[in-house]
Amino acid sequence: MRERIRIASAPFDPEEEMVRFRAQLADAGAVVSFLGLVRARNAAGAVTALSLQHYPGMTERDIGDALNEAASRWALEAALVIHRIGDLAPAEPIVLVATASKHRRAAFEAADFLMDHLKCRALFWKCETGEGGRSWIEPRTDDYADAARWDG
Amino acid sequence: MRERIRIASAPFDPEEEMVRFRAQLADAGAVVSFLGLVRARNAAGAVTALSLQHYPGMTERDIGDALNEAASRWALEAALVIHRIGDLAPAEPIVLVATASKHRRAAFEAADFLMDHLKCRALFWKCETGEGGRSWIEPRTDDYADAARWDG
Amino acid sequence: MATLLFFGRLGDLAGGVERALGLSTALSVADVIGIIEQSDRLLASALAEERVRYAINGTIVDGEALIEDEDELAFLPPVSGG
Amino acid sequence: MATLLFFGRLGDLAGGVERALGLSTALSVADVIGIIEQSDRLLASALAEERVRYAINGTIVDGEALIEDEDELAFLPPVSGG
Repeated sequence: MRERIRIASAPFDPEEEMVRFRAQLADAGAVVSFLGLVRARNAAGAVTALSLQHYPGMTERDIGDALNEAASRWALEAALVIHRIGDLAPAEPIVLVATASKHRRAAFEAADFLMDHLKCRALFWKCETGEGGRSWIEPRTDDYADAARWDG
Repeated sequence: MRERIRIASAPFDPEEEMVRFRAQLADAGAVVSFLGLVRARNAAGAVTALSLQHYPGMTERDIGDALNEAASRWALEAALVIHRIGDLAPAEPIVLVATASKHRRAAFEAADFLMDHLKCRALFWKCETGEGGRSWIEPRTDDYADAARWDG
Repeated sequence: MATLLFFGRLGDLAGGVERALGLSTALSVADVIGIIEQSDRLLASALAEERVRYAINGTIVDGEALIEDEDELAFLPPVSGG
Repeated sequence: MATLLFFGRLGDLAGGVERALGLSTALSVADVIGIIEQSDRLLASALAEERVRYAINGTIVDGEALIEDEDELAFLPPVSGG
């Protein structure tokens, strides 16, 4: 499986990244992408800024481990993870996951698995600023339940 | 939910379509896309061409019904279905499905549901030409089982 | 004239997707297959297969449904998209 | 010098992500938290919470693991990405 991990400290262009991701494919029949965007509202009201922190080195290794697990579970031709760090504004892309496989189920499930990992297991810390003040975000109960679906 | 159905008789650019799809979004946090590509090989060997037929009018109405069902099951901000007809070469895009929602599970599930519908319930007929000769394709047993996951 | 539409492999058997059929009276889908059988038993047998669905003017119907002049009757074999 | 790293809300409490700590001998993570407690009980209490994990030089460890001079000890509160 061809894989690429990128921790981006500046905005990235999702469609440009997808053109690049697709250019390397030889005989994929299915390409799934997930794009996460900063939402302009949370439960407490308007969100004006989001700040993302990571642990350089350890975060990348952990995502590499998740990609290895995906490769062992599904027949993937390629997988991509791009994750922003730093300060983000509403509507900006935070995360892009792409997977490619012969048949669609592998690509869907692997993208779903990788997103569950990024959402509540990968080493990122997310701080929201807005009407509700400034607060460090924790995954929702749903997010933990989603991630647990893949546990052995 | 904003929706768009396009039956394309000429090649389309998936990333250009995704730029357009994303431009209409107001407060989506999750965008899932599925892109299906013509595979260069099947079980019988090399595939040289694929030809897709639809029933103008009825095919679009049926896809519209599937989009309505998706909208009633999941909180979607927008959904897109583009499906090729006519003659296609290996590696060409056949189908693009995109969904947008606040949270990722709705976008993932709706895209998965729509693809299952397009794969074995929507009114398309697919003919492959290659080493194995010329043959009309039927969905795999897996495809029918996948589609049945959503039945009531 | 009514229009008959043959999709997928049925079009190969019929020698084309579309065929016109003059009707002096309303006929059931089964009657139409019976007429086709007189000239093309192979096609008629394929049309009568259980997995082939029928649509009149874009609505799925069963074999007893009636078609009249100006109607469009489509024979839909198993589909496959994506 | 060893390096202490405080991520997420722990960085707010510590007044910064990174802090240097001179070590004359190897100390356990629990010992380090004990040292911090002498000057900052609020931070030490946050570091000792069950949901906070520890990593030494990028590997997850428990509270009894030892850090030596030149090591990097990171305190990892609940994560959230995507």
